[in-house]
Amino acid sequence: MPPTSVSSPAPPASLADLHATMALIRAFETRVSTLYRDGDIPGFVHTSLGQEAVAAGVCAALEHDDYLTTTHRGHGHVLAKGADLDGMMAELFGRAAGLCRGKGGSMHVADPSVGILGANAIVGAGIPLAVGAGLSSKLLRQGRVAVAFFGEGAVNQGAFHEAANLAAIWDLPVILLCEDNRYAEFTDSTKMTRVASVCERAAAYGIWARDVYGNDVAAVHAITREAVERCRAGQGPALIEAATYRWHGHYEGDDQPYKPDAEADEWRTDRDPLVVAEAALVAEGGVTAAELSAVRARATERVDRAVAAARAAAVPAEQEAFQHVFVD
Amino acid sequence: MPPTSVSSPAPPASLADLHATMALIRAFETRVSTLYRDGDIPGFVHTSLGQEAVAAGVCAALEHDDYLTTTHRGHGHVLAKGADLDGMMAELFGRAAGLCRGKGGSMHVADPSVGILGANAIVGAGIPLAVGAGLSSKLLRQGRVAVAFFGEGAVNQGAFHEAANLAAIWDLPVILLCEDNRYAEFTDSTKMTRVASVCERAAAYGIWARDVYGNDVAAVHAITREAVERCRAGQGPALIEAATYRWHGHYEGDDQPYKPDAEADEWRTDRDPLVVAEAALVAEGGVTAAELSAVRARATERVDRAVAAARAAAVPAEQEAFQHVFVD
Amino acid sequence: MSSSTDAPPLRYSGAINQGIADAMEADDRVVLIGIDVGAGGGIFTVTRGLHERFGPARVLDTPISEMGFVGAAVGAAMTGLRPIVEIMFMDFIGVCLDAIMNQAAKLHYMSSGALEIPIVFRTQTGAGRAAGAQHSQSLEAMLAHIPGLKVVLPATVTDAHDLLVAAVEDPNPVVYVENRRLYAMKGGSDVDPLPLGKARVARAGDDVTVVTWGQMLRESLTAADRAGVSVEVIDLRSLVPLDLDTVLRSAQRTGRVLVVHEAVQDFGAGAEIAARVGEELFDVLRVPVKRLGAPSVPMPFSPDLEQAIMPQAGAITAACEQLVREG
Amino acid sequence: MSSSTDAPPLRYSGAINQGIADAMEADDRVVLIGIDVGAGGGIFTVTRGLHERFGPARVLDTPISEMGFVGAAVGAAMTGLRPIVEIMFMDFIGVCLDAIMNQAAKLHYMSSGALEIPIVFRTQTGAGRAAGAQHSQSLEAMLAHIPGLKVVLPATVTDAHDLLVAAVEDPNPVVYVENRRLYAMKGGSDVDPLPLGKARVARAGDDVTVVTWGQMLRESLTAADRAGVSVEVIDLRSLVPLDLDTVLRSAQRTGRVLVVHEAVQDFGAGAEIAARVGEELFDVLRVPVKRLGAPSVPMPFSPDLEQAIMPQAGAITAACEQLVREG
Ligand SMILES: Cc1ncc(C[n+]2csc(CCOP(=O)(O)OP(=O)(O)O)c2C)c(N)n1
Ligand SMILES: Cc1ncc(C[n+]2csc(CCOP(=O)(O)OP(=O)(O)O)c2C)c(N)n1
Ligand SMILES: [Mg+2]
Ligand SMILES: [Mg+2]
Repeated sequence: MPPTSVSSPAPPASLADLHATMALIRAFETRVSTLYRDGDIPGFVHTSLGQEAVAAGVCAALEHDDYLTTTHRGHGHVLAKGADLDGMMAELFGRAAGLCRGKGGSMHVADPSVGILGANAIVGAGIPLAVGAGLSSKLLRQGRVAVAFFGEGAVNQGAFHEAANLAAIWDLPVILLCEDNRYAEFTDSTKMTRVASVCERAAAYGIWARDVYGNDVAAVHAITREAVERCRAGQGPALIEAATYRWHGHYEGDDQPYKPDAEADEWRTDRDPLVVAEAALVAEGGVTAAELSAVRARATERVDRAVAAARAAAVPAEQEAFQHVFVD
Repeated sequence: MPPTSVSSPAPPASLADLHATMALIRAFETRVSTLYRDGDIPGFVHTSLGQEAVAAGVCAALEHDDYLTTTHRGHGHVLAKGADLDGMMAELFGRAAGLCRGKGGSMHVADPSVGILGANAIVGAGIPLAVGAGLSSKLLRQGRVAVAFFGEGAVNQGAFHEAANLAAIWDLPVILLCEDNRYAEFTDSTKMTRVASVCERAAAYGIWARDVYGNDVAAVHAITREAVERCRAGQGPALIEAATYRWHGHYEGDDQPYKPDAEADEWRTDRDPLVVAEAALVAEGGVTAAELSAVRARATERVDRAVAAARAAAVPAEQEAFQHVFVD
Repeated sequence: MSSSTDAPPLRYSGAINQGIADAMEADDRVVLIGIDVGAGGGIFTVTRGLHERFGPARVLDTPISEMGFVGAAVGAAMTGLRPIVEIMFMDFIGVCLDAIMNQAAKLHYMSSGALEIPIVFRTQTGAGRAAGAQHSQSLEAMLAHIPGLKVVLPATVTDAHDLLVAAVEDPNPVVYVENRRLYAMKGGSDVDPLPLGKARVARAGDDVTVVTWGQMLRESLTAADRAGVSVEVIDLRSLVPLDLDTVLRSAQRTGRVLVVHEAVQDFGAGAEIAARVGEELFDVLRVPVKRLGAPSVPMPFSPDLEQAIMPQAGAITAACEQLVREG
Repeated sequence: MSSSTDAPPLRYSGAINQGIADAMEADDRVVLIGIDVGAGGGIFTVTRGLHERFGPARVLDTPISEMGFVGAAVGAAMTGLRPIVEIMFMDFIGVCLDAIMNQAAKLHYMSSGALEIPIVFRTQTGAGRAAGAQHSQSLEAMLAHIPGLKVVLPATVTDAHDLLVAAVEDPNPVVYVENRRLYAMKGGSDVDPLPLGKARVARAGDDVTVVTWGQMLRESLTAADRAGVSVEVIDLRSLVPLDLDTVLRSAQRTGRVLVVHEAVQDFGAGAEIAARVGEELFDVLRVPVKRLGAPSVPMPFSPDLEQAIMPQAGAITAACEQLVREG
């Protein structure tokens, strides 16, 4: 098959825009954390606090209709990809106004109108799904890229291995986006493999692979743009390994006795991706610290409004439980 | 855990002994092929004709009680490991005198009395089982090595990936023995991966890996001895990739339209592992071509006797079907 | 299905092939994915010729990576393709159940309809060929238990074709279960077409209703012919949807029901049917609903043992006659 | 079980922990394997302290590689160890069914007894916590359908301990299913010990027999207390072996049977029990056997919807009373 015709890539996102996206995710996750603690949000919740740069940098390199699959820790990806904030929040509350009418929840948010094929609560399961989306894109000449977000822990799942190989031999426009936040649940992931990086593992599939410092949003964005371009040019899959850090516990409520204090502190201060981006923005000039605070404040306000709306929203009617088992 | 105390390794097997084992496998598989064609053996049968050097070379490097798991194409491995020839043949016939009383068959021969934990009809499934055997060996200080035989096609199964990684991080005495016979069913396996060798994939797990020409029985034997020594010394797992060739179809009855004639011819003549070994033995001196023919003839006689015994053996009594669902 | 009516396929396996071809002809988005389904034509030759006819972009050979390619097929179904993905032996759901159970069956629901998964999981089963315990299982009960999956099991040549086409046209995940002992069966115009979800009265009778599917239909028809009582045989065709009405209508008349399946009886699909019929027709049944399935043992390799534990025509005949003796 | 009688565990989760500890204390070959079962103490804190007490060689943390480590546990069981391997959520059998179904359940049989697989698959289920469709399934019917597996489902604190110990002592593969909604339940000397394979009459009654297991025992007991009729409640404790005798004995007296389970009703384990009771007690039953399970839908996330579809005490009470009204 000839490669899909390549439209000239969109210009890179500005750091200010990337920062704004990160600020929104930060505000969202911060709020979700307290809402969960207070019993307002049911179920399991896994926040991506500290990892905002990966979501923002990657998704800003994607088009509206590019595909995305993600994991239990997917709020940031979904927001950055363009899902409706109010719909997201209402979904976490389990309300009828939620993106999935309350039937998906935090771990299963989906919004195909912006390419989001769903968060997934089975570790690794989103990777083959993204490969399938890449297959559709290629065979139906959709010109879309499919991104699979997953954690470094998921690399030990057979699904990663099989799907990576498939993407390679079928030359699919798929980006395997490994967000290495060092931990898988309570486990230090470095103890679960003998090799130092996921990129080394990509060599087993002959896949183009790059690592990037995942808390540098501009770097994440740039490398993703490169991968996207490769995909759109029909050069096959890419793997990106973004080194970052999970601030909170595996799930909200986990108080993380297994993390060294110094490590956690460093990542929450000097390495805070928002702080890093803000320093760069101020250094670049043209924007003040106060303006950046205002960006954060606006994000918080938007989230506040989303929370208020979610609270006010109706719970799903009982009959909703019986709908959508099958397409009629 | 301290490594298990290492007994000094047995001396290498002589080429003559390796040849004799190969001759037995050759005679067995040749006979099985015609028996299957004639309807004497039921079910699916996958012969290892052309691959005898791998079975013979590897198993001669193992002790009687070392563990082994194998695949649908496991007759050679099982014979070389020391399973009773008559019991094997009777099993393929589905007789009560079979190693598994006729309940396992060609794809499920097991004989734990010589460490054989079973052939397996699920591609890749034997690999985690061998890793578990390696775990028992390590934790219970059994001093045994566990060998998992599998084909190059199985490397694309998640089970391979997950098990290889486990063997690595747990430092287990496990040998991943990949028999690369070029084809997986009707598929040229080189089309199912972008990388040239399985050894490259072993790097993804940080496992010591070597490739070897699988039709040179002495070379296979030597490299396996090295791997076994590493295992017994507590140095963790090894992967060996043995390049060989499947003479017959995937299963008996497959007439292989997908293979280039020249390729098949070359492997069946100049590269025939028995011919190669016989040439070396004659060149070494001390043995004549006639003596080697006699070795082959004796193997054929043993197989003939096994066939006669299997034919004469009783079919299992009906109640046998209801036994061994559970240990009572 | 013009191409199929022109030249009615003669055998069950050819009918499947024709069904796939018709579906691919009718809709460009239909693709076939699996191990050796392409150039090799399938290990049972069922997909022979499709690769040549539709090309490698629509008939995709895969590595031995069920979790990967079945999952990819699900992802493809969500994004515009309509995959038919082959799971070579039903036993291999052991290595790809997640994609079927946790992904395909649930994503439409979890997304409240935003995602649709028009996919067909083609698989085959069928003991009686000494394939051993890992290649002989009939596991339809496990799949029927999963909300969001349809499960169809063609027992005739007509249905081998029609249910395949219907499964592809269905906007939902459908498990399509072939029985390899039927591959060589001739048929053609054996029965009238019926939509997916309707059971077929395969043979009329008055004394006993036999409810069955797959290869056991043939066995049951043989048994019915031999029986000293009048046996009605119902080919269920699909477990999900379950056409209980057709079963009840028959049972209402006969007052006696025997459910026959190749799968293990304990916790098998027959239990659901027995439970439902028992509940609905409590006052009508003359004797309790009886089930005939395999005993709860793995399938032994030896053909003698295999025959000893598989449900056979003889046992079906005996069970029918026994039911009439009982009441 | 001296250590457990000295200080009776107070809660269900503690009883499991104590059971594992007792089993490990009694036999050096017992090891615990799973994701975060070690240093982390388990995501539900069930295995807390075991890593410290028995060390990392016997309490093994694994990568997220269920197919690998469950398979390895099966291999270890064949070669001298007696593993307890945790499948964190029952839904995850999707990624490791092969090791359970095609390996553990069949290798003893296929080898005609040469191989033994003394292994415990510990897993947990339990909807009602808004865990979503992929973390809420009760899939015991699928496992009970597989010959060669035992399936136990402790519903009391005593059984949480005793069945764990019995499962480890059993020379066969045993699936041990916890219900996470019971973890905090207090008990202690709640009931008398019983061996694996025996059902327990948890509450005596005369009008209706409720057959249940897992978390639905508690729900059924509550329902029984509230009912205007006299309800006998049977805690099945294991699906395989199935103690039908205890069920039949009770049903013989009451003439009315209700099977209650958290799992989806269609093709669920209740169907097997209904079918068997219906067959055995055809002339004794006053009304058809009734089942109460979840409707055939994936579990919705929203707690409101979840409550709407889970079997609850209210519905159980109503069903019991209805059965008595009916006949
Ligand atoms: C197949 C499967 N096994 C185990 C789990 C439980 N689980 C949920 S998240 C998680 C850790 C994932 O780690 P990683 O992939 O690094 O992602 P992170 O949580 O760090 O974002 C585990 C083990 C699961 N959901 N699915
Ligand atoms: C999980 C699974 N998928 C597919 C099959 C069908 N199958 C049996 S053997 C085989 C090819 C195996 O190829 P390879 O691993 O190279 O071994 P070889 O046959 O060459 O010895 C396949 C696909 C199977 N048995 N199990
Ligand atoms: Mg992580
Ligand atoms: Mg091969």
